[in-house]
This record gives sequence, structure tokens and C-alpha cells, in this order.
Amino acid sequence: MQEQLINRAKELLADGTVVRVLGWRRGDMDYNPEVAYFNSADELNDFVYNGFCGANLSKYMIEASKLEGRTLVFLKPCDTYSFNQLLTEHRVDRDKAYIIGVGCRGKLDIEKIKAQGITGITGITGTPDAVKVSTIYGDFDIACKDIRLERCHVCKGKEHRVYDELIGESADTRDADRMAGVEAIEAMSPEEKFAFFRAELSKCIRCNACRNVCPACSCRKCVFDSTKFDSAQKANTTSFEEKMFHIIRAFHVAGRCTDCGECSRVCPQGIPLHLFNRKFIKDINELYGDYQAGESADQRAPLVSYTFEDAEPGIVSERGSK
Amino acid sequence: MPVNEKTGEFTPKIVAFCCNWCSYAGADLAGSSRLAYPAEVKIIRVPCSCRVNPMFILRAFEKGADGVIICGCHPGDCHYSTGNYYARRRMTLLFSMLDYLGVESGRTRVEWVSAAEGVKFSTTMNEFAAKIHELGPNVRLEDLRCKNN
Amino acid sequence: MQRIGVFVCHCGSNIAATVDVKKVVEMAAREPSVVHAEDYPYMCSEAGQAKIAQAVAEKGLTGIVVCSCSPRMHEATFRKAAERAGINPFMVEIANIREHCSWIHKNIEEGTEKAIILARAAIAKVNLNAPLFPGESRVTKRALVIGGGIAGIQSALDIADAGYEVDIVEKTPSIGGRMAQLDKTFPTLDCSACILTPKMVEAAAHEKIRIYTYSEVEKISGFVGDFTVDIRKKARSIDATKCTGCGVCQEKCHSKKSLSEFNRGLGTRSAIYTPFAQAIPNVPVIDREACIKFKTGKCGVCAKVCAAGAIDYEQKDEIITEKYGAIVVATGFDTIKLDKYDEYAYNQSKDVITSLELERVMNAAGPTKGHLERLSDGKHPEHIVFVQCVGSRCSDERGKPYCSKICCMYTAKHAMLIRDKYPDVKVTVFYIDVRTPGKNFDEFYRRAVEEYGVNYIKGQVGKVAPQPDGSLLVQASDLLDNKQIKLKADMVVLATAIEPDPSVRPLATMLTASIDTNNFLTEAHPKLRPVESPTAGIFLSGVCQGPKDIPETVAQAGAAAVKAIGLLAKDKLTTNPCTAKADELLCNGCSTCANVCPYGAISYETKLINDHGIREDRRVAVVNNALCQGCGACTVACPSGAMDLQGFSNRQIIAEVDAICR
Amino acid sequence: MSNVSKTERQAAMIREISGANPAKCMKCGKCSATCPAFDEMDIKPHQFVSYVQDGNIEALAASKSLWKCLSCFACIERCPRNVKPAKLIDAARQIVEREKGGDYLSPDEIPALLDPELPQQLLVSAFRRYRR
Repeated sequence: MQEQLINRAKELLADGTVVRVLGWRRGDMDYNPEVAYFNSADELNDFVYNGFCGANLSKYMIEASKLEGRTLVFLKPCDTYSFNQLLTEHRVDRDKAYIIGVGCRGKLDIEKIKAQGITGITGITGTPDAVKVSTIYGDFDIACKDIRLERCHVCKGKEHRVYDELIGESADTRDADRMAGVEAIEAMSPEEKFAFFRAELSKCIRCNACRNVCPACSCRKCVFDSTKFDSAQKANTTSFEEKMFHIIRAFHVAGRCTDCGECSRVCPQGIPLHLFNRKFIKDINELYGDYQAGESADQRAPLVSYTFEDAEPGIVSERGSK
Repeated sequence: MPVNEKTGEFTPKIVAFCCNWCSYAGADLAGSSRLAYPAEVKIIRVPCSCRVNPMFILRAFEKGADGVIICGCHPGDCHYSTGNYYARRRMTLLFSMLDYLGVESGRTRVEWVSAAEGVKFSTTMNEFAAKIHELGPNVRLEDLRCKNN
Repeated sequence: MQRIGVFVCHCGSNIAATVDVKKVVEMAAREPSVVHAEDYPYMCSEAGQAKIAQAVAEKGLTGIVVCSCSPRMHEATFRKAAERAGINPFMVEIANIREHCSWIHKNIEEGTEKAIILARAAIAKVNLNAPLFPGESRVTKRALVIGGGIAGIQSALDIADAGYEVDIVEKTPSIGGRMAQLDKTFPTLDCSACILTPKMVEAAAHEKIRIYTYSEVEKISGFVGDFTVDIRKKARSIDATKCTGCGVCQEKCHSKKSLSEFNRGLGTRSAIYTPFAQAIPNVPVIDREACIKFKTGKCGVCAKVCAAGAIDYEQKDEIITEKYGAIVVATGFDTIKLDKYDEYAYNQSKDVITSLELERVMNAAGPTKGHLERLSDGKHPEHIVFVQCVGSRCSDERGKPYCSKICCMYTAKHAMLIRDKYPDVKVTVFYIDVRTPGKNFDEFYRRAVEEYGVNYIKGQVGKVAPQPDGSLLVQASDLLDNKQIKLKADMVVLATAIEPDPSVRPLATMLTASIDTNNFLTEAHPKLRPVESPTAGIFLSGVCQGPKDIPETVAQAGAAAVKAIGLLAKDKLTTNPCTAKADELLCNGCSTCANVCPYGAISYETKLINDHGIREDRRVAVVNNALCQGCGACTVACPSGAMDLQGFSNRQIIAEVDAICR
Repeated sequence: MSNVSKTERQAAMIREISGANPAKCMKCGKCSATCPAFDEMDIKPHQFVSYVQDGNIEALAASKSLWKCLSCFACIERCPRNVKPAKLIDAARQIVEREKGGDYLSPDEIPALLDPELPQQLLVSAFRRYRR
């Protein structure tokens, strides 16, 4: 599929449809592709598209929309939800984007490979169903289904919500219940819940990777960096601040988060940040009806709508801690 | 933990956000009708319940509040037509998140109190304060730097 | 850095009795930026306000905190005082240490401690206050009166006489309201119609008044000075411009069995009808539920007999959209349903009626042509029993907790009129208390007893039992004789409690006007602003605000009119400067805020923004200050904190939170 | 607590047992107007309230009315103020019985209290209870 994408990109550059290409470039390691602009056919020789191209390119289109000319962007099915949401919020310019919807067979999680005790990785090559991991200690064959990103197990579907053309086949990777993780926490006692989140959030180093990668967290200046709330923080200094940051971050993206899973993918501390966003998604679905942010660009988000009969906040204590 | 110096009893800090048009006036009516509620409750006047940012609530907890209550006009009676509908969704989701994080749901409450409901304001505050006494000090969300012990 | 002055009011002993004001002064003086702190017995007095001016002059204050009663009471007073002293009025904050503190706490230590914290919160807020400057908005010089009873008619006439255009919206086919249904009025016994109809005619003929009958308010948007209202003109099925009001259609109509609403269901009317002879406009409506033409497609006799060709079966509801500067609510009342009062046998016997029904029975245009007779058999009654407080002063769910106020007087009137016209009829009134506070009221009641021989018995009726012979057995208390008495009566008249007309409930929602637990509209202040709703530009006229009789209603209608005139007389209103404001550097242009704005006050512009040297075109939110009412919904919807509310900014509220939790 | 008089204690007990607040009474007399046993009573239903309020429990306890009340509850149903005279009298009855040392009437006492003119309390109570 990679060759197909490169060839089509070269064509679109050549015929002037686009002036640049936004995609993934080979990184220092095979499992570390980088997001990059490609301005010429030559530069496209470094283009890659493989199982480790999890990065969602939608957010980069905010900046690309400000550049002269049209940008070719490759979006996986789940990435298109983010693009739609950004369109709703007037953050990207549809006319400045030429979207190639790329097929997706699920993306891979290097941490899961390392978790199998594999170290000293020198290279990874692979077929759609399995990868060969070369290390200084030898080669290992691993089935892709065992090392997929969490988000791919609960994939929203392989249908692109917005595109100009489609390239490549997809394969369904959903094999888990998206809300199982949230439900497991809901079932805990308050003490267990608190202990769980304290353990997870105390790992937070406030590197802001989650915020920087999140397509919904696209504020020019985050409230945690501004003086508007007396809340500017460089790092957590107390046990509370990481909670404050993550609650507010999740609240700010509630109803806007497409559940793309990038926050959890990039967290260097491995905090399952999607559990915050999915709690809001679950509540919204249960209380206000099913809603999928980014499904189309003309939806009204749940937090900017209401019905006369909405549940009262007291429902939280009524249904109690399950 | 906030304690009364003389009695050694737990004296919670309770922040009540009241909308200017209904609930603040309801609190005034409770006052002019001499309907007592605990002095632990301190009221902050906001134009509408929809002015209450989740940041304010978390900030209050961070600074050592033991309970936060938001009062607004009854749904349908908002001075600004729709403000309390948005507040209702926002607070429902926020409270649910706090519950999810293991913070006792009794520490947060929304109550609709009209300008004519002095009695309801007073009983609500009495109930809420009693609940906070029952739950005891908030240790899960407070900024421990603020405390001496 | 601000220079803040703190002024602590004793409010006589209202505050000083449970708050140690000296201690509050002492503690406030220690707060950052506070350069002056003092206490005074009455801050709102002229001398108290002079203290503010003096401190401003001497200490160069930039901000003021007054620890006193509720800001709803005197915030405006102190803001004006500050302005006179040369400080921007929005640099004043009130710490409410009376309603929220001294009046509810009995322990002086507790009260003082709380007062100090409330003062700290206000000081913390003032530290972050910035001068604000009100804008202006225009006033549409036309008033809307909702309800065409005596209250609405009077308000409309007064406003129109002052030279402003007025529209009356009345849901029934004619103006006149309850007063049109009454026979005589107390305490003078004037004929109700005789004094009302001239007013109805005057309203109809007034060049400044438009009357929309058979119409209802459907939608209200906007705000004081600039309301936009949709009025649904229900299809009358008559072309009012052609109808001459000859009445032939009503005579010839084949469907004559509908119960007359005007006669409280005691008589019948035709399907095409005007509710009563003096109706204004004198244009009938077709009751489509009852009309044979509408039900079966056959008939159409009214169209055949109408010489003017005014019948229009195809007529549709029409929506009229109009702008108004002020709205007077005069929706009036109805009597409560008596379904839950089995003991009075209202649903079992036709001879048990409500007082309002008796008005129709006594009226020459009523179902009995004014003859006092039993509705069951048309016989002349020998003994009539009146029961007071039916559903009034009830603390259970069957009735209303309030006194309906008018029943004592109209019962005396009824008793007197009956005894006057039919001296042979015995009249007994059972009462709990006779309440007659009003000019010539007690004299009137005494006349009923002394001159007309009405028998008043203190005690409530426990049971009314219809007897096989058609009479009614009334079992009651005579508390003064400590007896239980049983009387045979031919008619029983129930002084049924009144309640606000049910239409007021949805209307209050549309108006965003507050309403109490009994569905009476709330006044802005129970003593000092009794005819204004807390919602600016909405005025209250008549029983929609609370039970009252005709003279009181007319007086209040006039007062509401004067308030409306005072508003319409202004060319511009100064707008509340506590509006939302977007920080262009932080705005994402995402439109989230505009989605929650109830006033459509937020629009977006593409502007060249210089963000720390980066110049680029950005889509940013712009708030229209004339439209923004300052609710703050946008500020919370905004994820970046670009949108803030002046006067209630994020940092100000957080400062208050911090001060309280300190 | 020893300085609380017996009557005060009894009045408080009546309030507690009955769950009624005599202060709500507005003296309308609807209870007496309604009472089928009115003529048999020496203290009338509307007077129960003032006896409780005045702490005149001795007299109330000694009254015939205690045993003439049918417990038909008409006064409770019709009272506009939720004062519940029948519950007050019932509470007074219970106090009398409790002070005798037992919670119930002994069977021996019943014949003396029966009035052939009146339906038995039990019977009327049963009618009330099972009428629906």
C-alpha cells in the first residue's frame, strides 16, 4: 500500500493539485515513524506507511490550513472523525486539504512488543498479519493481533467519514467492548476508584504530550498555560494538580473527543488517559443519547445542547457507586 | 482538617454558587425570614448557574472546600432562558466524573431554588451541611500545601 | 495595586446584634490593598454615604467594599455614591452580611467569623475589579398587555393615554375578563357591566390600542426595551373586517348545545358565538369542535345567512410578530377545581354552586335571566347557605395555602343582594373569620348583618348531603355556641378559592419571569417594587401577582402602566456593562460559545491578529454588548478561557473561592 | 429533665405520637362540623387542639370523648390545616393506657366502655380500613 500512496502523492504533486504532502517519514527506528511534510517527489522517497503509523494527522492540518496552497493528507478511518470535528469547529479549511483515506488493518503498539521481553530491537518488517522483529539477540515472529494498540481493539469502524479518494484495503480489528474498562472502574468502591486513579495519575510528569497530540485540545493557548484562571502550571507540585489537569482536560474535550486514542498512545508514562474521555462518552451516550463526535461536520455537540427533560445532576448519587 | 478551635469539632467549608436571579434572592428570603442554616455555608453570587465553571468547583476542592453546591433557577425559569439547562448537563457530567474518580458524590450538589423558596434554600443548606458533616473532611481533592498538618 | 476602603454597616441592630462589626473592621483592615476600614450604624443613610465620599477624597480609594445588606437591596445605592465620589461604580462590591449572615446566625462568634470571610471574599474580588462603562440600547416605544380583563384594559388605557402604542392579547373571543362575568360589585353595588363596558369600548376605540382577541402569545425573545413577540391569532373562521355583528348567524346556528364558558357552564351557546352581548370585538367565533360544518362537512347555515359574507371556514391561525419595549402581564385568575372536596357535594348536586356561578345566576343576562332559582328544579329557594374559605387557607394538597381575599366581601354582597331582592329567602353564612380590611368594607359587611338580617355563624361546614326530597342537609359547627348544627338548605354557595389562570405558567417560562409555588408571578420586591417582575421590562397587573379585588386591581394596573410608561419614555436604556468579552489572542474561533448564547450576541469576524509578533488572519468571536445580557454561558463553553465575563471574571470568582476556602 | 412537668411531658408525647402540630389549627371548626360522634362528646373535636396546646392533658385524659371517638378519621380527612384531631385524641388514649401500665385495654374494661347507641370503634375502624 505504501508504494501506491507514494505514487499517487507524486502524481498529485506533479499535476499541481497539491503543493505539499502531509504524511509519515521513516524515523530513527522502524517503529518510530515521524510526521512530516513532503514538498517534492524526491522527499517522498522517505515516506512510510506501516503498522506503526498510528499518528493522527488531522491536527497538523490546523497549521497546514494556514499555508499557501493545498495539502495532501493521509487519514486513516478513525482520523477522519477528528478531521470532521475540526471542521465543525472551524479549525481546518476543507478547501486547503486533499484527503486520501488510507486503509487500516489496525496499528501496532511497540510497548506491547517490549512487554514480551523483547529488547535490543534493530528492525521490524512485516506482513499484514504478523511482524518479524529483528534484535541483536535474534529474530522474533509476532502475530499483529497480539500487539495492537488498545484503540484498535475497540475500533469505531473502517469507514472514512470525509475524504477525496480512498486507497487501500482495511480489515476489521474490533474484538473488545469499548466501555469495558470504564465499567470495570465504575464497579469499584469509591476507595478502590480513588486508589486506582491516584496510582495512575501520580505517574503523570506533566509533559503535556497528551495535550499536544490531541486533535480536540487544539486551543491556541491552553488554560493551563494562560493567566485567565490563575491556573498556569508548569508541573504538578501537589497530589491534586494532576487530577485538576486531567479532569479539566477531559471536560474541555467532552462531547468533542472522537476517542482517537492518541492521548494514551503517546503518554510516556503509560497512563490510560482514554479512560477519562470514555467515561464522558459513556455518560453522554447513556444520559443524552448516542453521540459520536466527528461522525459528521454538522452535528451539535451534547454540551452545547439540552432537552427540557435532561437528567438532574442528582442522578449521579442516585445511581450510586456501582 | 478544619476544626473548631474550641470544640474540636469538624467545621466544614462549604461553597455555594447562587445565581443572582433566583437562588441568591432565595437565600436573601431565607435571611429575611430568619431561616437558619449553618454558617459553614458561604455564598458566591454568579449571574447564572451556567457561569459556574468546573474549574471553580475543582479550585474550591483544591483549596480545601469540603462541599460545593450550585443553586440556580428551576429549569424553565432561567432568567436567561437556557442557562440552567447547560449548567445541568455540565454539572451532571462533572459530578459523574468526580464520582468515577472516587470522590464521594455527596460532596457536590445542584439544587434549583427560586426567589420565592426561602424555606427550600434553608432546608437544602441544612441537608447539604449535614451530609458534609457525615462525609467528614475532604482529603481526596485538596491541595495539601494549604494545610499546616 | 488597588487602594480599597471597607465600610461595615451595623444596620442598626440588624447586623450588629449578631456580628461584631468592630472585629470585622479590624480583620478587614489586615487584608491586602485595604487602606481604609470603618463601621457606621447605617451605611445607606446620607451620612453613611458621605463616609464613602470622605474616605475616597482623603485616602484616594480605587475600590470599595461595603459589608451590609444584600446587593439586591443597596448595591445600586452604593454604586451611585461611589460615582458621586469620583470612582467608577463597578469598583464597588457588597459583602452580604445581613441576609446571608447576621439574620440567620444567632451565635455572635459564628456570625462574626462568617462576616469576616464574606468581607475577605469581596475584598479579594475588588482587588481584581476593573472600571466598567455601560453601553446603550434602544427602546421600542410600544407595549404589550397580556390579558384583556379589567387589569389589562386599565393598563392599556393608561399607557395609550400617555401617547404610546399598546397591543392587548386576549385568549378568549372578547375582552372583559372575569369582571364581565360579575353581576354587581362591592361595596357600592354598582352593576359590573355598567362600569366595565365603557372601559372596553374606550379601549376598542382608542387610536393607540390594538386588540388581538382569540389570540395567544406563542414566543417571546429579546429583553427590556426590545422584546420580539410572536402572537398566534387563532382562526376565528370569521372575516372580522366584513362582520357587522348582526348576530343572525348565532340565531340560525344548528348546534346550540355547547356549554357557555361565559356562563361557567350553566347555560348553553351556539357553535358560532360571541361570549356575551357586549363582547368586544362584536365578532363571533366558530367553535370548530362543536360546529356541524367542521365536524361533518354539512350544514354551513351561518355562511348562508350572513349577509356580509363574513364567514370563512378556510381561515387559518395567523402568527403576528411584533416588537415591544415593555410587557404588562394581566392574566388574571380562575376558581380552583372542586373535585377533591367531596364533602360539599359540588359534583353531586346542581344546587351546590360556586360564588362565580352565583354571579351568573344573579345576572339578568345569565342562565336564569337573573331569577334566583335552584338549578336542579327551577324552584325558588327558601334557605341559602354560603360556605366561606372553600379551598382557601388550606395547608393540604386539596386547596391553596393563601387567603383568596375577595370571598368575604363578595359573600356579604351576595347575601345582601339576595335579602334585598327576596326578603323571604333565609341566608346563612358559615365563616372562619370575616376579613374586611378596606375602605367601607366592614361597614358593608355589618350592613348585611344589621340591616339585611343575614345570619353569620362562626364555624365551618363539615358536610353537605343531598336529601331524597331534593333539599340539602348542611352539617356544620357553631363554634361560639359550641354546637354541631344541621340545617336544611335549598342552595349552597361555595366561596371557592381563586388561583392564577393556568396560562401564566408557560407564559412565565417564555418571559423568564419568576413565579412562586402558587403560580403567582413574583414581584421584584414585595414592598418596594410590587408591580415589577424581577425580569426587567415585565410589569405585573392584577391577580396574576396575588389575590386582589377590583379597586386594587385597577390601582395596580395603573401602577404597572406608569412603570411601563417610565420605560417607554426613555429613548435609550443604559445596558449592563457586565457583558462577555473575548480575548482575541486566545480565541480559537470554534463557535462553541455562539452555540450556547441565548441572545445571538456572539458573531465571528476574520481579523488580522498580532499575536506576540505573529501576524495572521484569525476567525475570532465578537460580542455585541447591546445584545449580551451577561449570563456567562459562553465563558464556560469556551475551552481556552478566551471568553470571560466582565464583573464576574474567572479570576474574580476564583479569588472569591480562594478567600472563602482560605 | 426532672423539672419538666408531667403535663408538658404528656403534651410533647401527644405531639410525638400523633405526628400532628396543633399550632397549625386555625379554629375553623370543620372537625366538629364533620364529627358523627359530636353529640356524645364532652370535649368537642375542635377543642382537642386547645387542650393539647394549653397542656390540659389531665382533663383531656379524663374526658368521655376519648372513648366516644369512632376513629372514623373524617376530621383528619377534611381538616384544611392537617391538624388531625382524631390522631390527637388517639394519642391521648394511648397515654392513658400507657400510664395504666399496659399498652392495650384489657378485655375486662371493654364492656363498661361500650355504648349501645354507638357503633363499636373496632367495627368503624374496620369499615374505614377495608372500605376501598
